[in-house]
Amino acid sequence: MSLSARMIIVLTFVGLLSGSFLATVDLLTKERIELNRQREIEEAILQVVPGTHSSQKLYEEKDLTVYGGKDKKGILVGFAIQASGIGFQGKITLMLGTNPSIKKINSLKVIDQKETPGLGAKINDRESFLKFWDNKDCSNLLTLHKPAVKTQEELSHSEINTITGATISSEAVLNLVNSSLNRLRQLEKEGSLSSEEQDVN
Amino acid sequence: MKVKTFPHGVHPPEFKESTEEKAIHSMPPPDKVTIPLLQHFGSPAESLVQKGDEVYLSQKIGEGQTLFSASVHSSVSGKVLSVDMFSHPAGYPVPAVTIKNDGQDRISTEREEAKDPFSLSPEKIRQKVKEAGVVGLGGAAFPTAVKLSPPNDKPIDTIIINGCECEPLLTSDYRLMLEASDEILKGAELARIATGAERIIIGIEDNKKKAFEIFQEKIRDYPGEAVLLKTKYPEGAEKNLIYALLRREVPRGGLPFDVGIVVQNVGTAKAIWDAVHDGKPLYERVITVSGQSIKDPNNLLVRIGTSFESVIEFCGGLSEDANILVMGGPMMGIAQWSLDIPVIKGTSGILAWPAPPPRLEYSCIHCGRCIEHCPMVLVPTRLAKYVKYNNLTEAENWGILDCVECGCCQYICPSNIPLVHWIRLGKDKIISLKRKKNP
Amino acid sequence: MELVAIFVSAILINNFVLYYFLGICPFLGVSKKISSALSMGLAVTFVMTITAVVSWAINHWILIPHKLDYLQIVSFILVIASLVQLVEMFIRKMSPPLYQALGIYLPLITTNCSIMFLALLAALRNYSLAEAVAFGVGSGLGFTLAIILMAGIREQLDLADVPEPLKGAGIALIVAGIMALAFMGFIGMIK
Amino acid sequence: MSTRSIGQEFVKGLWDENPVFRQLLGLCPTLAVTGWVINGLAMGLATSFVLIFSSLVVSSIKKFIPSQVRIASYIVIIATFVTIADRCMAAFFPLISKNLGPYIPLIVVNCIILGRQEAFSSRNSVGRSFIDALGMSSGFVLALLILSSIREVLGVGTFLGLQVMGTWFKPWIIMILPPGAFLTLGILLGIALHIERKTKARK
Amino acid sequence: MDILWPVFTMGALSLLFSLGLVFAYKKLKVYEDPKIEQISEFLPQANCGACGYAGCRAFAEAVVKGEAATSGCPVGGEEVTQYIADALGVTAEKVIKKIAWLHCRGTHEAAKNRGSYLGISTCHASHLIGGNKQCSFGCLHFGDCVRACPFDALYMGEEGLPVVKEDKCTACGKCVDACPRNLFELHPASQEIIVFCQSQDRGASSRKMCKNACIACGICSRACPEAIVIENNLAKILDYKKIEPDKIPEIEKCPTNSIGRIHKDKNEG
Amino acid sequence: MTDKIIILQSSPHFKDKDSVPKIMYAVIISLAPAIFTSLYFFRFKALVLLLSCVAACLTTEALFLFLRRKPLHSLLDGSAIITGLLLAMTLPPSLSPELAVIGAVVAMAIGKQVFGGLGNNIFNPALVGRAFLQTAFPVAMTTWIPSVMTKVDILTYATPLGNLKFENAVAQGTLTSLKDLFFGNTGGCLGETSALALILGGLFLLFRRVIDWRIPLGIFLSLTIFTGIFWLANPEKYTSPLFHILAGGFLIGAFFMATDMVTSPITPLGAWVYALGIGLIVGLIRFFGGFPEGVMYSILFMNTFVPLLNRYTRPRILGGRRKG
Ligand SMILES: Cc1cc2nc3c(=O)[nH]c(=O)nc-3n(C[C@H](O)[C@H](O)[C@H](O)COP(=O)(O)O)c2cc1C
Ligand SMILES: Cc1cc2nc3c(=O)[nH]c(=O)nc-3n(C[C@H](O)[C@H](O)[C@H](O)COP(=O)(O)O)c2cc1C
Ligand SMILES: Cc1cc2nc3c(=O)[nH]c(=O)nc-3n(C[C@H](O)[C@H](O)[C@H](O)COP(=O)(O)O)c2cc1C
Ligand SMILES: Cc1cc2nc3c(=O)[nH]c(=O)nc-3n(C[C@H](O)[C@H](O)[C@H](O)CO)c2cc1C
Ligand code: SF4
Ligand code: SF4
Ligand code: SF4
Ligand code: SF4
Ligand code: FES
Repeated sequence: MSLSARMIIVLTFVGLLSGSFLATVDLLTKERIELNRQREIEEAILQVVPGTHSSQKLYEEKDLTVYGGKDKKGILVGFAIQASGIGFQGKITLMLGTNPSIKKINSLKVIDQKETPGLGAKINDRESFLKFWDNKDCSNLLTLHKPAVKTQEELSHSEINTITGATISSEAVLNLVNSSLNRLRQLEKEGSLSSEEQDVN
Repeated sequence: MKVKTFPHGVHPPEFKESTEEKAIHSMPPPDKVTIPLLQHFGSPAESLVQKGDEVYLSQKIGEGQTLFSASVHSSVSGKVLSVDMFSHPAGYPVPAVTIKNDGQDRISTEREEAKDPFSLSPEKIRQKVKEAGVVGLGGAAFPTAVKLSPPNDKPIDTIIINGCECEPLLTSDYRLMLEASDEILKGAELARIATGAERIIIGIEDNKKKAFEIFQEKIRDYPGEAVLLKTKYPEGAEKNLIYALLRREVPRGGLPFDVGIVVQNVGTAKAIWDAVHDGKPLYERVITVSGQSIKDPNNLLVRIGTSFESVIEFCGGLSEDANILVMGGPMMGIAQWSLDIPVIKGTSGILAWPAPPPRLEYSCIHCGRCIEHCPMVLVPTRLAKYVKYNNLTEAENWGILDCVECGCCQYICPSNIPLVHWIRLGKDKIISLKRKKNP
Repeated sequence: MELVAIFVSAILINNFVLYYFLGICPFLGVSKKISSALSMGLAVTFVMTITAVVSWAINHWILIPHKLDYLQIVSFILVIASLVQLVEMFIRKMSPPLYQALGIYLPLITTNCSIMFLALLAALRNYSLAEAVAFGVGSGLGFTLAIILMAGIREQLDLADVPEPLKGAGIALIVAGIMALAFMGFIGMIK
Repeated sequence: MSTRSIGQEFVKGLWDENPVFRQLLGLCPTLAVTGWVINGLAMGLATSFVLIFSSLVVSSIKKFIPSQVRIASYIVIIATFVTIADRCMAAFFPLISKNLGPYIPLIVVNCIILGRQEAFSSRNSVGRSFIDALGMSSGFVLALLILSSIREVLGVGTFLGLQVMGTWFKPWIIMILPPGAFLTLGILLGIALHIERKTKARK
Repeated sequence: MDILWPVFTMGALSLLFSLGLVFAYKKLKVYEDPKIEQISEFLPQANCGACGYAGCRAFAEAVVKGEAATSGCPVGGEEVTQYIADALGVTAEKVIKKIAWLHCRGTHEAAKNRGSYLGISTCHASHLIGGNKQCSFGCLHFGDCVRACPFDALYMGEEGLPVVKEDKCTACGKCVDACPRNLFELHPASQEIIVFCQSQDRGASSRKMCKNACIACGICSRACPEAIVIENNLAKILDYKKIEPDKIPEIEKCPTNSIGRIHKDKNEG
Repeated sequence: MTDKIIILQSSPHFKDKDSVPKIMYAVIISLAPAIFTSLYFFRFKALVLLLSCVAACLTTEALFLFLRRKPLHSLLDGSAIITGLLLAMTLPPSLSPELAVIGAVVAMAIGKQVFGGLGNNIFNPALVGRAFLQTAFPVAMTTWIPSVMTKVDILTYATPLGNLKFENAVAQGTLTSLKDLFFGNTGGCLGETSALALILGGLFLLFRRVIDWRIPLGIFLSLTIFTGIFWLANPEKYTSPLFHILAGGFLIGAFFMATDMVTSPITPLGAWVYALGIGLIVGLIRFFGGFPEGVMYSILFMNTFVPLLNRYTRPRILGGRRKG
């Protein structure tokens, strides 16, 4: 066999083999990976919209996805908004749950962030940041309270706590929340949040 | 009056007061002279005498064989004691002729005087200069006849007479300018004729106003002018002097020829006159003997071959505190360890002073002062480091071969780094490598 | 504007070497001399540009339409490696001087993680073709900047009294660390 | 070809030819993922998996591969195993997979792996290649472990997520950021070389 | 169908590129020294640049050209080094074993200093300004030669002079080049007698500067006139082989021991 | 003559009087006004920080000199003291001394000694120490207290630049007054409160010819031009160049840190490029970056360019191109 022929045959053979191997592996893992991905979102929705039994994707655009959470009876119990925006260093992706009237934030969950560990990354920390978002009235524009405090009581009605040394990250989250709430209200007014879209489950 | 100068350089303390008012004093010839056969830039002269020979004053005792060489003449009359290796002021042994002086200064009949030297042909002038063993007295001791023979493709327009004497302590050129201004100018005129130049410029630092005034007056009879220069070291370095006077830059690796210039020291100019007019070979020169440790500093006319010891004895001897003995100026001179060393054609001064308080060496802090003061606009700190870390190629790229070893960088360096020593080491290594590659 | 942001950010802020730690092997290996560092940098920029284009094409024309994104790793690397080898041989045949200046660095780069990372990140971030190219060129220039600065520093450190065990890679890493600190000043500049 | 005993073949990877400290290979993942011990460990194991299996494959089919397509074939083989590792991690350890992000695919181009295939597996028997790969992997895991332990303990005060430093300790955040990685590895390399020189001098 | 697409894609890509490579291999090949290929083949192909070259191939080229050391690849280790050496055939022919010897015995004690030297501490630097020793020919004691020896065959002895370890010296001549005063010379290992001085100063003055200097008294030359002469105030061995063994004791009568047996101590003890 | 001690050395035999310790102690003297103002404004806290940094720097340097068997005289050349002082001057007064000591050790060890000690380092050691601290302990490094002169009864306090960047001070009209900036009645690092003290010290250094005048001038020019353009275009949004020059670490950076000769270019042209670069990057970071202040980062960033600048801004040798 000539060298050229051998080159072609060997490389092609290796390629074919690799393709088939990978196809098999893909078959074996595809479902689990998909499942993992879904479960993450689902769990997040469940957390920010308590009482959800089933959820649907209602609307999607760049950096903003809205899910609707329904209870067993199919009644809307709240919206879950997945939104992304730029923080101190990179993209922050968070999940925000509101009541159906968009007057109150149930709670906030950070899905992905690249902020500085020990600093901006504290936006993912319940004690110093997330707990202050629980059951927050959001009918007015939310603002940041500086300097940082320890308990809810020290904050006024529409104030959110900062993280010491990470004003930028805190502000980024705040702005992201404020803007996605606005967008949500706008969408609702437009009636784009019809629930006929496909079921997430 | 506007003074001209060049960029960079330093201004060390001058210390010229102790000798500048002292007229040149002729020192009686010593009992014995030792005349090295290599006193110039180039190859050594071949000895023409043997042990036991009788020689006359100004008799040729060594013949320069190659182009870059110069003849050597006896500075006394007497008997040759030996022809042997002897320590040269540069620190290594060279062949030398030792002559016992019979005290009679018998002159050989070889001397050929010229009645009307200005009408001689350039060839004749050159030949007489060569015959007289004249070399540059400004330091480098370059054979003067070579300097007066510019290549045909490089026309010379200006003879510069270097009257800067920028080195601290030295005053021999200054005294010569005061006392022998006519001979200097006549010598310069001869050099002008020999090279076919149009004019003579004599550059004098502004701390030698008196000399300047004399020359300004007298140069009227010649094509040329006297120019006042700022007192700064190294104003007298050829390339900087040319830049200061004419704003011409001698190309790197080139010679003043390349920009149509020949530079001669004032002493050399006088020696040219003596050689051509009187047929007098270069067997004596003016030196400054000075420094804190010399008891009676003076400017002396000394026979070549006189030992430092006799010269210093003549100046009252050394005081107890002497630790540094230097031949030449304090910026470029060579440290000596022995008093047996003979005065040679290139000796412009003998200096001695006590040791300064010791100073520590620090590593280079990149202050940039060496660059700011280098008259050649080099980066001395880099050059030194490349040599230290053995990267000779880079050292060459950064222009180590253009360093004139003036010492400004080391003078100014706050870290007290022996920059010039490193650079000299590097130059030596590079040159010997080159020699090895294409001998 | 978006393109400019991607480009500048790839050079200064999310510098491949100093922020993502990619291409460290050549960054340390070929940064001893400025001239070779420059060639290396330009070669990387070249390969990165090709990679950005080619991997975008494979991803968008073959893999995504057939839902084969798990073949990204294999196909990207295969294509990049072979293509670079072809380019290398081509340059070598056509222009020996260019080969001496750039070509000899090419094989070194193929198996260099920054290239692969570039392809994957562009795919992950769903860049358009133009964005991918801006990203590729920017990252290449970022690498070039970092490696040239490093080479300059190392040439100067050849003249320094670095402790013996730290000479070479050790001090280079420490320098890289301080450079990473210095580059942190640009954080947050591009939003 | 090699004259070392099997034992030596294994041990050399731990120190004498340690890929990170001695050969300066595979530095990118070493620096990038060692902020946390768990990530370092996962990366080390994933790399080991790829290294071992591709060594096995390469050493067993080395005869058939013409040298002109050698690199291309090796890369495809390696990439296949990397994809397998990547997919499996995504399926079974989603969290770690997310943390390591695109650094797992980069194992393909990790200099250690290709280097070992070329330098060793393509010339040695299957058994020897296996031992060599095992040794190199262990050396790599060891290096990652050392580096990540230092960085995690100093950077956040924990080890594998467990608090090990007292409350007096203020974590040095820099250690888990890029500059900390470079500085730590630089200093470790210096120490490694110093030890090496000392032991050599004693010999 | 799901399974076919990936297989097909990979197969097609591989085929495509193997075709490309075959084409390139055939059409774009450039001639070069086959040794480069041979060595390059054997290299680890880590292309890591650890050798300081741009990848394994560049290193192979450099090795073949003789620019890089055979041991330049840290990844490959000894095996590769050996392979390269074999491939390049760098096995030298048999030559007469030579050893470098120092022609000076100006120890700290014997040779007087000129003064206190305040310059760079290398022999060459000191030599440039005439040297720190009174003798202008002798050893300057800063050990440039020791630093130059690549084989650790030299060390600075306690007396201030470099000492050769005979078993380690390979006669590479680095020390000969390094010494600014040319004090080293390579002699056949069998040669026993050498002159331990280079001073060309007159006897009277060299004796003042160094206790161990050759004073050109001529005892050795008179003992063995065909082999030893006095030239420039210095004894010189013209032809070592002409020295008859029974004349050696005569030669060793040298008043300053500046000529004699190298292994004197060994032979006596 | 031969029986005396004779000194053998290469020419030149004369030496200028200035020396490394003299230069270093001149810098220390020039820092005195700033040190006194910081002691005046922050009292005991400043004293503790200054002392602990200097002590830690000296100890680290001594340790390295000892380990590397180098002559101990370099300990007293004053450079370690400067590093300690300057590091302390760039720390917030509320920083705990332990952290300051960590910074000082890092500054000396990683910033200076691993490169081979005085003269060999590429980066400004004090700033390496500060950058390390800022990245390791960002919260502690951005917690500010008012000086004792401010009659405000609060625990934390925004610096003029922090105020500008995060509190939208221009629009709200709460910008620190230039008078306060000039005399030092503001919060901030120990050494950056009083512009007056820094200018005095800087002028001393300029007149003593310790520092290269091109560097402060170049930095000053480029920051002024940069901020001036924005200010003229939109005075509602941007502050005047004067504010930018008086606020933050600019003056101490331009006079004392960018001018560190070890880490700045040796050539005149290089110095210009370096200085203009620093000013520009300070402006960029202050206006567009994530940090309120960029002096430290810009000096460190330009430090990385210094070897290249040294190489490629080589002055033209007298005589130009070499013959042959
Ligand atoms: C290394 C480092 C990382 C930082 N990371 C963040 C971060 O992730 N998020 C953030 O908001 N601020 C971060 N900062 C701090 C900002 O630079 C800025 O000083 C801070 O947001 C000022 O706000 P403050 O008022 O909370 O001090 C970081 C600072 C440093 C030095
Ligand atoms: C740094 C330096 C300083 C010099 N200073 C003088 C000086 O002051 N006077 C002088 O005549 N020559 C001085 N020279 C020598 C001149 O450069 C030049 O060689 C000399 O003037 C030529 O004349 P000559 O051949 O007659 O000696 C100096 C040279 C150098 C390198
Ligand atoms: C010389 C010097 C350089 C400085 N460099 C920086 C810097 O690059 N980044 C920074 O955030 N603070 C730096 N600082 C501190 C700032 O000047 C000052 O503390 C800033 O206004 C603090 O803002 P923040 O607390 O909001 O971060 C520096 C201080 C000095 C004295
Ligand atoms: C004008 C001047 C400025 C200096 N600035 C600094 C500085 O900013 N940081 C520092 O650590 N040392 C500084 N030093 C001290 C010294 O140069 C520095 O420690 C060296 O970088 C150490 O090699 C300075 C020295 C001088 C003369
Ligand atoms: S480098 Fe040479 S020319 Fe320049 S100052 Fe130093 S000694 Fe003079
Ligand atoms: S003068 Fe001295 S310290 Fe300053 S840069 Fe030059 S060599 Fe370095
Ligand atoms: S190099 Fe020469 S002078 Fe120097 S120590 Fe060796 S033998 Fe002596
Ligand atoms: S340098 Fe060479 S010749 Fe000299 S002693 Fe060492 S091995 Fe022998
Ligand atoms: S370049 Fe070697 S592992 Fe990244």
